[in-house]
Amino acid sequence: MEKTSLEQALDQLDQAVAAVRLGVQDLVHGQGAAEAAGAAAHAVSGGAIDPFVFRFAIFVLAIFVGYYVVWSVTPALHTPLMAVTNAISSVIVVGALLAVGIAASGLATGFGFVALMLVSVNIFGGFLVTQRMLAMYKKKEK
Amino acid sequence: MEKTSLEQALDQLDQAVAAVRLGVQDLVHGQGAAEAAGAAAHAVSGGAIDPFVFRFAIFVLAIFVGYYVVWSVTPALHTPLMAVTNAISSVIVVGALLAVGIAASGLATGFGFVALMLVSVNIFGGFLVTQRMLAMYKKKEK
Amino acid sequence: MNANFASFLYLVSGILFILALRGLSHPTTSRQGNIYGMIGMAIAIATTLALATPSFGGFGLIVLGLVIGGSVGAVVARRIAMTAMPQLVAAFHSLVGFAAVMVAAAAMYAPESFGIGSAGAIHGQALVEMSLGVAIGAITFTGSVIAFLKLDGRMSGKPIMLPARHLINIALGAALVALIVTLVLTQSHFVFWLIVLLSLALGVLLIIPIGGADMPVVVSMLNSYSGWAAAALGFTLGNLALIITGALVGSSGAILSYIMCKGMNRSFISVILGGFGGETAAVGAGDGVERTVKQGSADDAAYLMMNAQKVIIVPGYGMAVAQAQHALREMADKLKANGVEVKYAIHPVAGRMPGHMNVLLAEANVPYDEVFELEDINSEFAQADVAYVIGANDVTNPSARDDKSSPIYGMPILDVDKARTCLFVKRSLGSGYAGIDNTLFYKDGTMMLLGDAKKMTEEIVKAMDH
Amino acid sequence: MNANFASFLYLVSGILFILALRGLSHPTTSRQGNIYGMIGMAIAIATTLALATPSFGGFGLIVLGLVIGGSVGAVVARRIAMTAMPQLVAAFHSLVGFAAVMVAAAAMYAPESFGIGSAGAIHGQALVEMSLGVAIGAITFTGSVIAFLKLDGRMSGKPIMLPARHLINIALGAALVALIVTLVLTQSHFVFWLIVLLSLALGVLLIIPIGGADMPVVVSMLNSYSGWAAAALGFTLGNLALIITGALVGSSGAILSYIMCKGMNRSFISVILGGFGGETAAVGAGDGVERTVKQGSADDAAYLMMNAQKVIIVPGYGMAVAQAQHALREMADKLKANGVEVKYAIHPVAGRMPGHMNVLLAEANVPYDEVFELEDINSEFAQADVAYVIGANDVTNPSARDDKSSPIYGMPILDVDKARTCLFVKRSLGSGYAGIDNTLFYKDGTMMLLGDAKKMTEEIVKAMDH
Ligand SMILES: NC(=O)c1ccc[n+]([C@@H]2O[C@H](COP(=O)([O-])OP(=O)(O)OC[C@H]3O[C@@H](n4cnc5c(N)ncnc54)[C@H](OP(=O)(O)O)[C@@H]3O)[C@@H](O)[C@H]2O)c1
Ligand SMILES: NC(=O)c1ccc[n+]([C@@H]2O[C@H](COP(=O)([O-])OP(=O)(O)OC[C@H]3O[C@@H](n4cnc5c(N)ncnc54)[C@H](OP(=O)(O)O)[C@@H]3O)[C@@H](O)[C@H]2O)c1
Repeated sequence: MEKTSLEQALDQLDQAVAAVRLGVQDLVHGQGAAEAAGAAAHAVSGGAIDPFVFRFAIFVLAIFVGYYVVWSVTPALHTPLMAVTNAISSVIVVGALLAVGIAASGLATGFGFVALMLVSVNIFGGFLVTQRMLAMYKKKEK
Repeated sequence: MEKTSLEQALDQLDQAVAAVRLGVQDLVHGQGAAEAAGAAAHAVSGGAIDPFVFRFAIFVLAIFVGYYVVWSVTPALHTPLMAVTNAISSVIVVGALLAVGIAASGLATGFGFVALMLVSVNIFGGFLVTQRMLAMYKKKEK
Repeated sequence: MNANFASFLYLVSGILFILALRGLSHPTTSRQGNIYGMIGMAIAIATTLALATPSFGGFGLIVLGLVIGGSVGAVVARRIAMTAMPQLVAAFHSLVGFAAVMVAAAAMYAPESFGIGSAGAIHGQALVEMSLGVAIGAITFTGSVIAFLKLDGRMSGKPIMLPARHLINIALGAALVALIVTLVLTQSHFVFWLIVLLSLALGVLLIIPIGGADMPVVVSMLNSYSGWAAAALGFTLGNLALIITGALVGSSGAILSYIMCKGMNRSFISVILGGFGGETAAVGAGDGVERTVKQGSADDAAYLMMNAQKVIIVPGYGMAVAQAQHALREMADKLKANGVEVKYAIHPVAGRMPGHMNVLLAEANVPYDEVFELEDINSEFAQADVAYVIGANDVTNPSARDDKSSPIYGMPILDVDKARTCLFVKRSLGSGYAGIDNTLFYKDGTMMLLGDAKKMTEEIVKAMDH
Repeated sequence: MNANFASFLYLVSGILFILALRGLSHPTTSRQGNIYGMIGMAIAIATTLALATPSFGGFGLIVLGLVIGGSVGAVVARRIAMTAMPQLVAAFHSLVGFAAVMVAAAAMYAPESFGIGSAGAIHGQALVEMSLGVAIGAITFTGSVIAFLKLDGRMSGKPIMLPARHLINIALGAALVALIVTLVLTQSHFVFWLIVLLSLALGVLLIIPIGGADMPVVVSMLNSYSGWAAAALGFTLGNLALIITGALVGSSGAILSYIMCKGMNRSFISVILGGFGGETAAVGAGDGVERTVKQGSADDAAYLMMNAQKVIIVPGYGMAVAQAQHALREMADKLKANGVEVKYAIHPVAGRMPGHMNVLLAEANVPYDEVFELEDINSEFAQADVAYVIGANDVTNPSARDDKSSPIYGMPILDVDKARTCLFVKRSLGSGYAGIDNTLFYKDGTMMLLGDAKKMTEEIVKAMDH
């Protein structure tokens, strides 16, 4: 389906571009030409863009954020950092929830349930152990 | 149109959810139920998501990146920083190009042309003056 | 070109802009960074042309616009004096602001070309984004023009305080919001232009009450605004490069404003409300108390420095005014040839723009590893024989440290008074931009070298040759 | 729930995760950060439940899974000894890896529920993303299990070197790529499970040749992997929270690996290829040359330190093994009560995990502002009377500085030899993990306190009371 929608978008674009050319050459800036231009611009402005592109952009920017945010972590807290990244990577739980919650296959529900259990260990274990560690870091009493 | 497509998505979701409920209660995991679940999940997994959400996500992450990247600029280069941000903010030129290139209205083309000229001053002026400044920063000769 | 691929390319150009700013973390990587920025811009332009495939006539117009604007830009960039950077940046901002208004107007008149609906039926969301973009753009435009005029000295730096100005501004702001709502409801071109007009007026009114010397903060703030305007239009156009860039520029301006306010120990709000600072007041020591000042000649200064072991040079706005950086470098060379250790100390708000002094010193071929920030060098004044303060004033004023009643109390300063001798090059005993008398002039260890910074430094260089 | 609003909430939870990591930039903000992380997770879970609206039975299953897993996790988190952190983190990683495999399998068997097509007609793009996710997940699983076993001492730390292992790994990797292509073409469940199996095997084979003491790098690397696996599945599910988190975790693991390799002055590649380090070799000074060692008693040590002005404590892996941190704190308290200045110096790779020593000291209530990183304290050893090295070895070995032929040459070390006296608490003259003799033991200023770190420190505390 990806391919077809992509091809569709391409076709639309081609048609639209052709229409625009005609319209512009026409010199009469009538409604027809304007609409054709609109179709072209629809593609231009992202109406037809595959969500993958956006996700990829988000992924890349998040890597930049990760780079900076992790380098700013103080070395004294590197162990809690490992524990908390562990905990947050358990957000994969959303997949497990979908599988258990709405899967139309018994096997899938089973797999999801196993994933859910494992990942719950991580969520609770990860955040709580981080909490426990962080609670120990104290300043000198004055 | 935003509203209607949003409402459409909502309606689809409602229908799909109802279908899933039926399907799951049905206990017979036939093709029909599976398809209904698919429709629900289509909404779940983002097929129906407004690009605005993605753009917003990109915007927010870019602010994080900007925050970190600018704080890491050395104070000695704050003047070039102002010059180069000036230059890159001229990427608004894409709007001007659309207006000049494919606008179906004479006025719009005119506005676009003015924008294009102004912004070109900025693009060339900004990058070149930055270049000129940066070329002056030298290390001690040993 | 495929729309997906185009979006991907816009992302690449956004990433290249991030790398451009990232390069500025160090002088050695900065040139590479600037090249990334240029490539990013080229990609964005090429992608747009490939995507929109303009007609032959359209293409001609585009080339024409790029060539006219580009050559003006290139000439300006080559000719401009480094001391005029603050003005130049303000002028460039005004262009971006106006361009944002024009792009929004084009989108208003030819919504189809931008994919935001058709004439009279533009999407509500796009209208909101656009009107935000246009309002911020227009404010940026007139605000930057005022900032430019004040920085360039074509307009008095004195704050212009209208009566009830806060009330007027609030009323204008409210009217703006009402107009935006009306625009969304009516799609009227007339309302659109009203928004533009109102915003232009607001830009003027917001900036005129702010004193000339606060203009650097204003320029940064407007830089930030132009970023947000670009981002708003980026949402309208669905353009990733524009959204990312807008966010970057927006944060950059905001952070620079913050750094400057911190360097002055003032709140951002107090700067923006205006009324502070004006013409550099030449008050002299006319406050009744008779105080003695030790004045020196170029020969005295030359003798003192040639016999020193360590000299720290503190440049300020006066060095920029006098264009004294080259003479200063010559002087430092002489000293170094004579075995004296020379360093430069830069206060975060020395001059009229962040990093202003660094650029001027770099222009005069001072290696950047001899130039230090306040926190890195402040402890070294105690070991220095001479602090050579050239055209700097407020950033050395000890009342910021000692006098709780001083308006600049709390501002971090360079501890030049800790040096054995402190030489002050300026034209008079007048105060700096903050209009505050500098008690340092009357201290024992201080010697005033009254005169133009460039002339005085050149005379010292000559005296060193004897 | 509206799908747009749900996406927005996923974004919010991603942002909260960023803030969670950001909080770790300082101990005072870290607790708040961890709470942001918890809120982010709660939002992600609640959003998914609201979006998918499971049936009553499904909801029951979900609660059951959360309760079982959650209570196990909570109990483990409460009971685990701080010294066992490296193992715990490895174990947790293995769970995430396995969960990723299970989620991908569920998606394979019920693609409709995940919106990626229908059985036998799953989108090609989704299949690629999924198989990447499943392969990385499976490698993370078995790799982490091996790392856990080695770190926990249930498996020998000795590298297990199969003949032609590089060839085997390359062949397996190629097979994996071929299988992924086949999966996209055939959509066969059998191929899917083959991918899982192969990846599980690859995880084992990749990690067994790596020595026990390199496990911290491995754990970080696998942390990074689990992030990329999560991101891959995030693409499949179109879930912003998962994509952002994956990128964060991926970068975090990569950066930590980099920091550790830098701290050891080794290349990441050489660590991953394995074969380095094994059982802590108890070689002693048996290299032919007779060298004298000054041995001391607890009384000697107590006397020396009580009469010192400044003592710097250097903890290492041995302190963790002996659980000596509490005794150490007591000793420091005694010293401080006696007017001695006490500081702690932490090497970036002291112990068996980045930040390992800091956590243990924090557990023993040592204030974090008495604990310093290598670059901040290294110059102070020259002014210290005593360096009290407890269970550390390689990180103090001067041959890293002086001996070009040493395998650890170039690794930054703590300059304990610059202190007037250097006390070494360890059980023997054996070497540390790198298996290299420490020339410091035979130096004049060194006094060896042979014995278990905890017992020896307790004896010193007692001796101080006399
Ligand atoms: N850099 C920024 O980003 C920024 C931003 C906002 C505000 N500011 C403000 O700007 C000020 C900067 O401090 P500063 O110490 O650099 O400058 P300053 O305090 O304004 O003092 C400059 C001095 O230079 C002297 N001068 C002017 N022209 C001269 C010439 N041709 N030859 C010799 N001397 C000359 C003036 O004294 P005479 O008239 O006696 O010669 C004046 O006292 C601070 O108050 C700061 O808060 C800076
Ligand atoms: N932290 C990390 O992230 C990381 C990552 C990768 C690699 N590493 C490696 O790990 C090593 C860490 O250096 P390190 O100085 O902390 O440790 P080390 O060099 O491994 O030395 C630990 C010493 O503690 C002694 N010891 C063991 N148990 C003891 C006990 N119960 N009581 C007293 N002493 C005891 C041992 O000597 P005896 O047997 O004589 O008692 C041993 O020499 C470095 O080589 C580093 O490259 C660390």
